Amino acid sequence: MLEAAAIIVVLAMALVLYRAIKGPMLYDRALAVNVIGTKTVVVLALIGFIYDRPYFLDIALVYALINFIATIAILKYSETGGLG
Amino acid sequence: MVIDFILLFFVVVCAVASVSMKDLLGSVMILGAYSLLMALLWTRYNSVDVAFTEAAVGAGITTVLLIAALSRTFRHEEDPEKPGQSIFPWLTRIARLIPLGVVMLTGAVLIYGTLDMPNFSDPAAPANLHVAPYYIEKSVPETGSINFVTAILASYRGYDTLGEVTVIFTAGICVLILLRRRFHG
Amino acid sequence: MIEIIAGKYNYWIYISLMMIGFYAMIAKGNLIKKIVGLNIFQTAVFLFYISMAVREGSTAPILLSRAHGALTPETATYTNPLPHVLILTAIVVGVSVTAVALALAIKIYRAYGTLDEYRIAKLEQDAE
Amino acid sequence: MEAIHSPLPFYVMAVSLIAAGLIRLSKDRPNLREFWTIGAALVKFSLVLVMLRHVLAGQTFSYRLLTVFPGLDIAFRVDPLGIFFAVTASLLWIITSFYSIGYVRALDEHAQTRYFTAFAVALSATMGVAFSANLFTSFIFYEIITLCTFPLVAHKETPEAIRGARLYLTYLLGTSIAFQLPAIFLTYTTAGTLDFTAGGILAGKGSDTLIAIIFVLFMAGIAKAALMPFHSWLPAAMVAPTPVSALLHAVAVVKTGVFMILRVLLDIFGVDLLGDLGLGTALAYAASFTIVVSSVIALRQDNLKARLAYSTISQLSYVILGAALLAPAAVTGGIMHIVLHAFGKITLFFTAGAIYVAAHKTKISELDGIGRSMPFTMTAFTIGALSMIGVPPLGGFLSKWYITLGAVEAGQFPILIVLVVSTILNACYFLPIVYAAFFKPPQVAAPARSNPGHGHEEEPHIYWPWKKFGLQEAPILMVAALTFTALGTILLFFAPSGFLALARMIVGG
Amino acid sequence: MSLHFPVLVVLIPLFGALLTFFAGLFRRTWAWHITTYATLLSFVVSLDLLMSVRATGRISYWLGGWAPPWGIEYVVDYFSGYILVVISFISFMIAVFAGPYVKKQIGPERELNFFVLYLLLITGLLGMVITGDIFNVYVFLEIASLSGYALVAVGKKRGAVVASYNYLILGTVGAVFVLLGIGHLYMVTGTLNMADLRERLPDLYHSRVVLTAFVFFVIGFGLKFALFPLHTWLLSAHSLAPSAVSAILAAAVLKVNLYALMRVMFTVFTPAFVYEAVPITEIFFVITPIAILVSSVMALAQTNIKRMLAYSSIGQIGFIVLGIALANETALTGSLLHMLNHALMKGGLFLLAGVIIYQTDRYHITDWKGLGKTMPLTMLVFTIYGLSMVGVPLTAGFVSKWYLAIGALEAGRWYFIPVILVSSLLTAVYFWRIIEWGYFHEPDDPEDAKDRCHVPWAMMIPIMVMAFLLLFFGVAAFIPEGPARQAAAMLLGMQ
Amino acid sequence: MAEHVIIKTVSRLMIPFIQLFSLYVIAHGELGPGGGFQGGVILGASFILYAMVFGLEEGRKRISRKASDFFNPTGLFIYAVIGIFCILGGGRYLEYDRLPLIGNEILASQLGIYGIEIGVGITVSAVMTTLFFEMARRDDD
Repeated sequence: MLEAAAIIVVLAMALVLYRAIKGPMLYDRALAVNVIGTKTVVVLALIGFIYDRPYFLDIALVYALINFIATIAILKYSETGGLG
Repeated sequence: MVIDFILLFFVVVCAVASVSMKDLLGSVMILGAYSLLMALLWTRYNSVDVAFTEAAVGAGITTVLLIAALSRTFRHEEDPEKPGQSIFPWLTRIARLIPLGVVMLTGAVLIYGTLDMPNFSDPAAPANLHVAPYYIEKSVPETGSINFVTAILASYRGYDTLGEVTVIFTAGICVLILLRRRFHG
Repeated sequence: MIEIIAGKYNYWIYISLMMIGFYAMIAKGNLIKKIVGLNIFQTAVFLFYISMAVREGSTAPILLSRAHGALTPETATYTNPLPHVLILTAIVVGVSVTAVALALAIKIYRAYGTLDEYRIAKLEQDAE
Repeated sequence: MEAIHSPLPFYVMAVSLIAAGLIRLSKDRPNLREFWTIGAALVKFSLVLVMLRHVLAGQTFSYRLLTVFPGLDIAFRVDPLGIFFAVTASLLWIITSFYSIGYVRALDEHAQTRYFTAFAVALSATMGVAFSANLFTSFIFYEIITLCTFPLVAHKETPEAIRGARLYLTYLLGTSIAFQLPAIFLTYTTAGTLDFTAGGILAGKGSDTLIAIIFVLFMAGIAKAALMPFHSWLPAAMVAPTPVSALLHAVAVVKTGVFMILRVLLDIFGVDLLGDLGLGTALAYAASFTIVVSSVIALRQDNLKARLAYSTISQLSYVILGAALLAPAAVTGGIMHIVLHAFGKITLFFTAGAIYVAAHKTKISELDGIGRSMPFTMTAFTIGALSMIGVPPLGGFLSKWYITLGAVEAGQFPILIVLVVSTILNACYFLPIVYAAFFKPPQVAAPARSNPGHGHEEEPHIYWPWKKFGLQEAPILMVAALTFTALGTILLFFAPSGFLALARMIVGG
Repeated sequence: MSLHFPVLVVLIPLFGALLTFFAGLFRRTWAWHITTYATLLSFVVSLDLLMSVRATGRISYWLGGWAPPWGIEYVVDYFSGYILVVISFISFMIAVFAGPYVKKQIGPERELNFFVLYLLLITGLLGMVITGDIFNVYVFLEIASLSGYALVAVGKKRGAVVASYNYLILGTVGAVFVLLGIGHLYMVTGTLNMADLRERLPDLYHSRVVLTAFVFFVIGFGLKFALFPLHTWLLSAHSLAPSAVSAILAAAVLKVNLYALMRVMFTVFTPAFVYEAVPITEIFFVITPIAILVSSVMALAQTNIKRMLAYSSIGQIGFIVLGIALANETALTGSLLHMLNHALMKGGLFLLAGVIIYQTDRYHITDWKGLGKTMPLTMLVFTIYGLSMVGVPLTAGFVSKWYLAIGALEAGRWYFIPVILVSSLLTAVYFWRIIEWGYFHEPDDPEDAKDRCHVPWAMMIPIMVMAFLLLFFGVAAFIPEGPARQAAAMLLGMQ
Repeated sequence: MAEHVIIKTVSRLMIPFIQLFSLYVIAHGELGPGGGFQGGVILGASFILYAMVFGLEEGRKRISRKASDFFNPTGLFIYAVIGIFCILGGGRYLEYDRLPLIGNEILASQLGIYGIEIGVGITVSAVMTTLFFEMARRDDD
């Protein structure tokens, strides 16, 4: 059951992945990559449940954090042309 | 199992897209996604510590650093300029093929080597038999760490880790000597 | 034949990733693109190591619980931790190399105003 | 033969090396510097004489300086052949030193310190070759000679001099690295040793082909012997100042070449081995070819020094010819030719230098009637030339006589024809000069090209007395030197016993 | 304490680097002194290690107290002891030189980080040499490589950065190939310890995985030490780096990577495998003569001194590899001696080039007119180095070539002798050219070079010491020959 | 990004938690995934986030150049010195069991591991911060 859910989420990733590659605009890509990140968090959580290892939630947390930072970096660069 | 296949497929797609994209920012972003997916894959393969690191480093720090570099250089890949009108155009054309040849050759060697490898996820693979079981059996009594990876990293092969930290420190100094202009003190 | 392909599917993927990255490293003219290729190239090797450690029906190399026989854990239960350790080190090395390469790229751009290999070579030739 | 372990040969070699250092240090005090040169020459010669006495008494000296690695030593040994060469070279060094001082002071040459330093080092290395106990040691000193004579050849630093010097270096260094070193190497791997041993070390080791290859490599590698086709460096080296040509390119350097060839023939291959393989005959014909061809070329040279150079090439091959005939008399003749040619040719070069210093003439066509203004010089020239031709009672006759005897002994009658032809050719290129100098009227055309600032009136530090006799001779130091060697040439005919005794010892084993 | 010498030899430069950095926060001028003392200490320790190896045999040090193959092991044997001494000595010499050089040529604001990186480079190199664990090689390889890249990039000309970038890309390819090789070996043996690998591998020599691993080791390290067709990065990197860096790159970094390959070839694999099971020697027999000859000819065509030296390095590496391929004790001894000699010669030559550039700022040998008069000592020393490069007897260069030639003959491959000779001749030509420019041409402006500045003794002394050693080892060749022969015998399994 | 109030507020709220989390990761290395390196990266990332959101100038006020420079080698130093202590305690280099003044071998070993994890964390976070600050800096600074 959980496995099926995981597969579906991963499959859904294909849609955003298409957007991420195709573009055409920067914001399409930024959003798509961000969505990939969030989906990854979900899949991680699911895998953690499947394997019955709670540690996976730690990783999911890191993903969420890092995804946030990366997105900020992308947006800041696209808006101001720099990171400083 | 199915998830693995899909993820592997995605990873390859991301790699191709990231390499072939003209917009460098897009390329970097896809590279970030590539790292995330790779980390996901590694979680599937039970290597939680590596996935943890790859998520933090590959998807996070590397992306930020790449963007930082982009912000100080140029966002788009320039069109490959024709390197002058050669007298022998076919020669330049062949020269262009050399990298492809090298890559193919490397791939061929790898494939040749892989043919004799134990199958993927084979429990009897020699890699898992000789040294590894010792760590799993002994790390808790000998080091007190229940995370075997940490036990090896910090204790059995602690010296490698010292080297690893030295590498990081070296990288820091390298960037300082390259980019910093004014110095205090 | 089928057996070989199916039995080692992971290795084929890592080989193709490596070839993609390697190609970008040596064939692409843009210096940042080379670094992107370098990352893919390195990650491919990491995938190789991680795949090597996988053992059917095993779990992450963290002791399930202390009660579970703290002194002699069942070795087949856990994935081989050694390649993980090696790759942790290798990832750190990878990010270090990337950082230095990026710093160099920044310096090159500052000196030449371009990141294209052929243009830089041409500028160097003109300068001689 | 009794062997004495003594560092004496090393000291003989080192004397001029130390002198070179002292010369370098006293570069600001010309007189002191010249004192070192003369002093070293005298000390060296007396040390050589000391050893000569022992050698004549049937003793040899040996001394091992150091071992580079097992099997490769730097070692000295004094045997009759070595002392023979050493006596010749060290005796002539004394004379040349005086002559050099006259020459460089008269012309007010630049870089005199470098000149004398290099000269002293060259002499050290020559002694080193003479006293080497094995091929490795002799090779090292052989190379040192090449390197330290380069500054002497390039002395003038004109583009022409540099070009000549570069050619010189290319030939000598090139052949020795390309041919001699492999030959030594192959000898080492074949025979397992490099020590000079009477009777040879290669006999019975290795196949005939291998030995023939080694032989060819040696002959090509010792380019200092100027065997054709490796002779072009010698005319090129004539850009050097004349004393250099006189001592080095008539005595030290070229004789080092033929000396090495003798060493290799006698002590590496051995007479028997060469005879068995027919290599001696082949070498004899190669030498004959060189003798005739270079004589013909010499005929066509108008530059005096170039003519002398080609004559040298031809005469060197006499030594090789003598040795290559393998008959005892011929070998004796060849060895004797080392000293006899040395005296004759150095006289000729001295006169050429004297003419240059006194009259600034280098071309033969300008020498008409010069015998009147420079009677001493030209008389010496005549003596030297006649000795070269082989007219008794001059030294040159002796060696030719022995070689002829040897040729008959060896049954090589074609060689006799070569000797006759060569003698005629020698006469053809020397006698016209003598004739022109004494019997043609002096040229009225432009007086000698005088180098500005080099007029002898302004030369305070050299004794130049000829003016008052209405002569235009070179400084007295130079004339004295050339007179001395000319007399030596005559003397050697009448009293060759010391050298002949040594030569007999060498041949006798 | 001497029990811990194996690890201390690596830790001393590491602590030196840290100390330099901390001290630099307060006083920058200490950097050079700390560097010099650290490398000196490291040299002394490695000398002691070599002595004790010769006295007692192989030394094994278990890091963390864990027995191999579970822990990491440091191994000092004849081979690593010998190379340790060579590397630490060269690094000490260059450290002494670097002080005044860096101050003027690199600038005081980068001085501190320069020395930190230099010490880290030495740490990496020594770590690579002494370790007995194959993955540990990779880690220290990367420390050395990273610091090497950055050190190249501090060169004065802007091209240095590009050279460094290309070096980085190809160097990383090499390092990743090495990592792949390690992975392949681990996959079939399950161990990373070299001694353990040596025991477990013979059963697997038929395996394609092992063969692939071997190929990747050769190519990976080959990229790092500029094996002939993989040498492209070397030319610009070595010629555009600051001279002190060029010196350490040519003298130490190339050698250590070559050492690593030899260690893998001879102590992880066995000579039997290397010489019989794989056609590697045949490949070397083809590429090394080409490398030697082509690089000599190319060196002849250069007028930039450092580029010329860089080309010559490729040929000299060819000599060393040739000795490995010849597969007998004499030739291998020659190779090992040539590693020492080339380290001394090329290190010294780059330093000399540094001195001349320091003084006159001239890179082209055609501009070196009359240096024999304006810088007599420098030119004299240069002549000694040139003679040794040519291989004139009584210099160290002769000894190693002699051994290689005898080795070639012992192996029945006499046709390498002409190769060695021709390259010596070409070397003679391109060095003689410089000596002639220096001694037999008048300087354009005699006062020109004298006026600029005075070369400090700290720069001249290392060069003179190394020149002296070249002469000394030329006449007393038995001193380095002893350890080298023992090492060669050990590698070939005779001891 | 002066006017992006949401981002600023969110960041200001999140950064302490990120840092806390990073400390958890460093300390938790023996028990679960993570360790000095990962924790260090996250700690570094929190500084990077701060600098990105509030500007480099502002970031440098919080983490001065001198401080980050000082911490670059500090972690490595701690790590290496722990090894030396092991030698002083009579063991091999990095043999934590022999850490002096502790007595209990397992405890010593665990403390040793903690010590080096902290060292790794310090160096990694400092270097990551340095890398970002040096790379993101404008050329005209």
